[in-house]
Amino acid sequence: MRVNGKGLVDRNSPLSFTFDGRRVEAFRGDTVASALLAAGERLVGRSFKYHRPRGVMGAGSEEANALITVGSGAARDPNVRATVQEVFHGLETTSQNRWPSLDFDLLAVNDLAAPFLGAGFYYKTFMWPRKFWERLYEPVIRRAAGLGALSREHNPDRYEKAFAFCDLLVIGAGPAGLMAALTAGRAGADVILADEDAVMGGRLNGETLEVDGRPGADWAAAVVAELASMDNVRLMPRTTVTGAYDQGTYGALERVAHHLEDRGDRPLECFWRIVAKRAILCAGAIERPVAFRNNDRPGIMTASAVRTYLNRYGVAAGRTVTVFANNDDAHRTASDLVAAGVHVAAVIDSRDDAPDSADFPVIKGAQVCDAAGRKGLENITFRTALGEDKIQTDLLAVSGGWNPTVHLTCHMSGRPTWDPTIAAFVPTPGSVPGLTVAGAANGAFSTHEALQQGMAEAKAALSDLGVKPAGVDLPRAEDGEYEISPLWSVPGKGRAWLDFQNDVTVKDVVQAAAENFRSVEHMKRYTTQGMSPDQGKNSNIGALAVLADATGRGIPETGTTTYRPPFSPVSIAAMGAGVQGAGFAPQRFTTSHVASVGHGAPMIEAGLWYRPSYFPAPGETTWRQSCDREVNMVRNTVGICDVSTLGKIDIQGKDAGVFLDFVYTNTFSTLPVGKARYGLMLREDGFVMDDGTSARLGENHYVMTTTTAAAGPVMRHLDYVHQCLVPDLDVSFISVTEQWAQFAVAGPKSRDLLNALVDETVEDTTWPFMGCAPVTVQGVKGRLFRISFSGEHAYEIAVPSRYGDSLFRLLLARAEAMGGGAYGMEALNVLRIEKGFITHAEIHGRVTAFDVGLGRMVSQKKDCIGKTMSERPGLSGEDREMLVGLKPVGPVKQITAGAHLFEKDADPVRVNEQGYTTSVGFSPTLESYLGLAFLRNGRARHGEEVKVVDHLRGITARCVVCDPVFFDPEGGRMRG
Amino acid sequence: MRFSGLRVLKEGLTGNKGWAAHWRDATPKPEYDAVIIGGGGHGLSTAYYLARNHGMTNIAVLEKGYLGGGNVGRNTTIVRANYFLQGNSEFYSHSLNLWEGLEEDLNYNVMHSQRGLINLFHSDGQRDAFARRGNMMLNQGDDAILLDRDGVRKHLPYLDFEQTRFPIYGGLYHPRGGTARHDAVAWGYARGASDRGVDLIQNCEVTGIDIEGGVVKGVQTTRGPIRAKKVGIVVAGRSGQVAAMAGRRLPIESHVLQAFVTEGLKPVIDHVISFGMGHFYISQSDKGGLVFGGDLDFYASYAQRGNLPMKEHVMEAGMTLMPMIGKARVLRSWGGIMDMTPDGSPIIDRMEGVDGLFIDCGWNYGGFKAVPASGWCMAHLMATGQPHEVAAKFRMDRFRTGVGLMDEEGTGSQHNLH
Amino acid sequence: MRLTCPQCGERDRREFYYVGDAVALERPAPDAGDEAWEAYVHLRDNPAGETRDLWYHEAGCGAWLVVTRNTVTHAVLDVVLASDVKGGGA
Amino acid sequence: MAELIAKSPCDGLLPVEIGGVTLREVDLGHLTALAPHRGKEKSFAEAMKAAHGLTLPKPGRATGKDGKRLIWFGRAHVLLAGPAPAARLLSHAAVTDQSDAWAALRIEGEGVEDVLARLVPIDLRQQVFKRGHTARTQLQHMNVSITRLGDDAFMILGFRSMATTLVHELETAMSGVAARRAG
Repeated sequence: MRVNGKGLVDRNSPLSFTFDGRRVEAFRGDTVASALLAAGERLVGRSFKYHRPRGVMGAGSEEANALITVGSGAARDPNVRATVQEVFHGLETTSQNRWPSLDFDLLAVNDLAAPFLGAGFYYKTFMWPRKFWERLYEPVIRRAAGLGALSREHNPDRYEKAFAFCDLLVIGAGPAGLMAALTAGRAGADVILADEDAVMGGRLNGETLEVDGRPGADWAAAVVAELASMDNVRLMPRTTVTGAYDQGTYGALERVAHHLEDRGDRPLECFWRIVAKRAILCAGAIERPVAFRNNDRPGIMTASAVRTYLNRYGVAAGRTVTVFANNDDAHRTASDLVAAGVHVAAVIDSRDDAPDSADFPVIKGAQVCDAAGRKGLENITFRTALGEDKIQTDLLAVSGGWNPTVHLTCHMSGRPTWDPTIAAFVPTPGSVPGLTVAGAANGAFSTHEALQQGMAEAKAALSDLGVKPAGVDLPRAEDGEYEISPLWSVPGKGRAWLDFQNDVTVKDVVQAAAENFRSVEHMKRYTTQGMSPDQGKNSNIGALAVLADATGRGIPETGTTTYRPPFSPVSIAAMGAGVQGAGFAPQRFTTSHVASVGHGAPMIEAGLWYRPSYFPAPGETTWRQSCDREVNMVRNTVGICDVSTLGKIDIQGKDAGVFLDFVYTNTFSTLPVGKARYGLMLREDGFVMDDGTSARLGENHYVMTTTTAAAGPVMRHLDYVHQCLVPDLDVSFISVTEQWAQFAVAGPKSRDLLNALVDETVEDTTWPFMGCAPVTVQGVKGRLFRISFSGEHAYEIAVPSRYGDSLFRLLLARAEAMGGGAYGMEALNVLRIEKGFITHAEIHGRVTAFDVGLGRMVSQKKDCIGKTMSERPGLSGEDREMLVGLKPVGPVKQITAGAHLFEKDADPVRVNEQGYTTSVGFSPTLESYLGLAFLRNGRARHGEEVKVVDHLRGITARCVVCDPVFFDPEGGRMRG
Repeated sequence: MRFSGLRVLKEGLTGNKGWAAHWRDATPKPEYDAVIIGGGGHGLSTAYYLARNHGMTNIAVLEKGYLGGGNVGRNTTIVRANYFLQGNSEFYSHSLNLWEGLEEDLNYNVMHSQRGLINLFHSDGQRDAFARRGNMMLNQGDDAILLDRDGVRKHLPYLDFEQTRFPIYGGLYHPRGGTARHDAVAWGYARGASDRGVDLIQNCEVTGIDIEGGVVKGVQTTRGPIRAKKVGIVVAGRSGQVAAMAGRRLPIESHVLQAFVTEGLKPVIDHVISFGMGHFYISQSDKGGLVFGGDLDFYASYAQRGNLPMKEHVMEAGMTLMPMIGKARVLRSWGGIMDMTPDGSPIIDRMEGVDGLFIDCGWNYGGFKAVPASGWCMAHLMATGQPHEVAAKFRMDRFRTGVGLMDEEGTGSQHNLH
Repeated sequence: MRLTCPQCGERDRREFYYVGDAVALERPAPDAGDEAWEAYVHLRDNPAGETRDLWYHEAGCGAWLVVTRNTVTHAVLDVVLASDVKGGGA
Repeated sequence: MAELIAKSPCDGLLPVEIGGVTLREVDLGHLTALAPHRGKEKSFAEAMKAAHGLTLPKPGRATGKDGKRLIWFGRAHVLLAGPAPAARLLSHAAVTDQSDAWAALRIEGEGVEDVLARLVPIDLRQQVFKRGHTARTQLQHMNVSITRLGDDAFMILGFRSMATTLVHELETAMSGVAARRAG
């Protein structure tokens, strides 16, 4: 219930939201958890395995119990911490992992079966009969497991990513963080202060402590106001630094709009990559529970959470409160409650020497050993030397001490150090280069120490950064000793929870140790302790202590498991922001794209590019009809195809020829100016990397063509060869792929078409086969190459890209007037298969020049990349699979790509496999399916009949092996 | 102790007090017939099959940390037999066959779940390449089904079929593919080996390999010298360092591969899905977490942790393919150290020039599913001196000769392109 | 991870392409023999510790870089232009 | 006879203005990539000064002004934006026409740094990346050149074929920043 006069929530801004359909009243500044507690809702969730009733346990992002689903429909957001979700009017929340309702959950039957469901039980059963695992056991287990549910619909929300840079990143805005930011900010350093809470101040907002003689929360607000006024300081509230990475890079999740009723165009979340020269971790500490029988009842909370709800939210989480502690700090909970008029039944302290209080009874040397009240705490049982007794109470505030939030210091393989004086792990200095730790995160638990360390670490950082510190006074604050006597679990019967979320109890850990899962990593993996959504923030140290006890070792020898990023969970949508739909990779459009689409061409992906598949003519209903027509068109009249996507690299310098001789297997230094040559490029391991045509434009000037797919890798390769192997050569490269729009004009009428278009006269003397020269098109200077990928008399004409659209339309109009037209990728593919020209379907990374019949292109007169390794015995010879052509000769006329080849009478099984098909197409020219394939010793087997088997598609064809050049083998059409 | 449902019932009724250690903790003896360096999945399965198949029980597994602490405990748990090159095909097929009888053999539920694997493709060219793969799987006697776009939609209706950057053309469906509970595989083999007399020695780091006159004599360890007639190096992720103790360099670079798991969610993904264009694969664990991974971080590393660019790339791939997972929150990410070989395929071979020394390494990022067959074949090699027929092509000298390279990805017989 | 490109300054790992051990700079003569080529193309020291490797500032200035780095801590110790290492000065 | 009609890379996409930040396409005139021949770095610099009055920029810098600018463009190249390259440069450097290779955008207005911080992995804040500074870097998944032109103004060069994606990414970031600034 609300306590008048307490809290930072805005009592003048009432609002309401729903929980499981019920209306809940709240104030601006509340979280779902504080509002539910104010409304007396104690049961908020069900546990993972036993479906035990659970209530709010803490007040931070490490919450183990109060996980809810926010929203509905496509935008529903499961596993949201009720302790973090700020309320707004109309917010819709529901409980999880229960059916049919939170109050009555059928799977709570698991709790009764608990003796059979202990640690690792599933490794020992469900093995018989074998088929039942997938059919019965696993589906049942899967349905019972899991917490919230995804909507199964596409994410409808906007997310964003961003980069930020600073001199100093301060992580956490409690007393240490505020002091660090103030010290650095006043000195003029470039500071980012990030805090996961909506309101900066950390514990100061949840306590009644004073700083500089005024309430801590007021001091914090004043410091935040000053920082906000500084241009050199950036405040990032609602931002959790989630990971520490190499060279001062930090990941951080900003919850931008989860708290807004109307978020407009704002992203829901933003994932930041923050690069900081220095960082100070001021992430505070997390209070830990104590394991005792039924310590998971709704109404059992951490002592600091009870204080936070009282002081920050003005909520008393119970009417009759009992405190159970092993340290002084928790006594503050009782003091604050009494001061606010809430009844405190007793403080039960495990220490014999616990301090007394005038305001509440302190029962010393006592331990709570049981709790009753399934859906809400009713009473607890405690034990002293005198025996057991009960207290009627509806809220138990527990403190087993504090664990410094060391997580980020472990993200780069660092391990924390055990500090017996506070019975906790503290950061090991130097674990993350450039990051230091201050305050409670460093095991310094008094406010004075936090302020002092924050200031000192900021000064040290300023010194590193070469920034002169400005005057900042250390404010006065309490400097109480932190007195603690370790207590991890209370002995006794029944189940005592360590990991609330995964339902791991003390018994499970003890059993794991008995089964020889004695390494802390084994225990974790066997029991699943620490693998729950809180990643063990509430349970790791307790479980470790129980394991240490069970194995007769100390805590430091037992060691810890590793903390890994993220510190708190990060949505996939945030880290993967900006790509939903087409944004995963840039889209590259040719200059003819709009015109092609205008002609009805379906556009298909070719790497990042889009290219036309075919250009349907009126009356055509299948792609094959269009493709056949386009092939015939190129063979008989003229076709136009945009080939701009091929990589083009401008190569200049007096050593350009020598350089090309080194990267190509064949020789380019002897190529005459004005001529082009087909080149083959190997990787250093001797396999084919890429092929293409390179032309010599001038004495010291070439333009290289690469395949579309290899444009980037070839550029990288050329830079590598130059800079790393032959830097003395005078040669430079630059990609001109984008500069030129280039179109193939192919077919018997191609020359006629061009002569009507360009200023020059195109004839065999000016443009012989493989000739190239400048050309003028309607006054625009371009380049014309007499090269062919279709086997026809053909050209490629290039103009600056700004004219690409216009030239394509013009070429198309001219071609159509001559009975030709545009052709797409399907026809291009058939045309090149008919000619046996290879693409990356053939040069797929595993083939050699020998395999594709180009062994003679590896010049013996010079060295080149890949030459030596290509001479390894395994890269040539009759055991290699060699490029061949295939034609059906049996009743089945179809061949498919990806089929395997067998001798004609062999069984189609692996040991008999002889090769495979790479490219197939129906040739309208030869009226047959044609296939390119690799066949073992294939060049010696022309004329042999083989069996081509496609099991997947149920096609087995008899084919004759032939030369891969099916059409015009002499090349008369191309050269003529 | 034999595990069964009945046993779980009996123990449950009697306070779970009767459970015994899954394996014995052994102290090193002065001499063994064979020593396996490395107590990961492959090392433990090697020991198990040496004992089970070859009757060699005077053997020890030496582990510098805890059993199963390497890649077998930090992977995305996928089990499949969908290779298409000779050498790999028969090996992974054998491994899948072993997986299918593993629980019965080990009397340990490793939760091998044959939920089906779907490899998506996004162009005609990719379909042809997957057809070749699927046909090889069928040649080998394994299973494969070529799905068109509608076929994929029936299995995976939640993918983005309309907007995604690389439209889904179809998929190669491998119904026998699936997952297994990775840690349990290590524990199951450990228990099986221990029960057959194998000494499993944890916290025992090998610091040297004793070789005299070209013959292996034993190892030096942090727990003293141990003599051995045969020594097997099975230390994926650290192969280079251990081979160096025998004066050898390997065709291996070590790289980090990251993996991720989300908070528990109710069942939503029922298959293993592989999205090659985005280097992304995902499944859902029985506990409800989405388990997914991507490509290498791409720099030599032994740090077992990765950096942000690859994390972001993986999440981005997920968001373009299946934007319904956007609200799932990543709980934990980790990195495994991969032995990357030039052709992407492994090595199970004698160490040339040293009698009695053997090596099993180079699993790239595919080691988990290989655990049964790797152990089976390494045990065969160590016991008989001859390579097992399904692993006969995993020779070290293939790089020198160029004979029998198995470059499934076609990215080249040189480092770092896989 | 961040590398300091001698031309561009400190940049995020996402701008770089990695190719591996800087042994790649030491290309043997064509007739150096099987062992030399095997060592050049395939065999690696693969150290757990300090290593020298080659990176390409692909999304930046296009320089190939020799980076001295620790493979265990990811500390970056030195970055120089590959063309300088090869002694390609004018 | 028909004439070839020139189309700009961002034809039909720009300008746009969102929340006070404007994005428009600019015509920079000629764009020429220049890579000095080996051993001619000095004479090239002199020829450039003599021919165009431009000082050769150091890495990460641009010299000149609107209409005539010399932009450091990578390890080997500078980009001359504006005038057609003088013929005398040819004997000192590899000269390659890039006038049609790049989409040139100018983005300006209050909050432009925030917009670019959503897409570009380098520190573009005024105190670090000043007027006359330039960088080759990434914008989302694209390789770009970015130059600061003024307090709130940048020039971005992206691949012509990626102009649609480039504009889309910038617009998305602009609307996200505008929504936050409005709040």
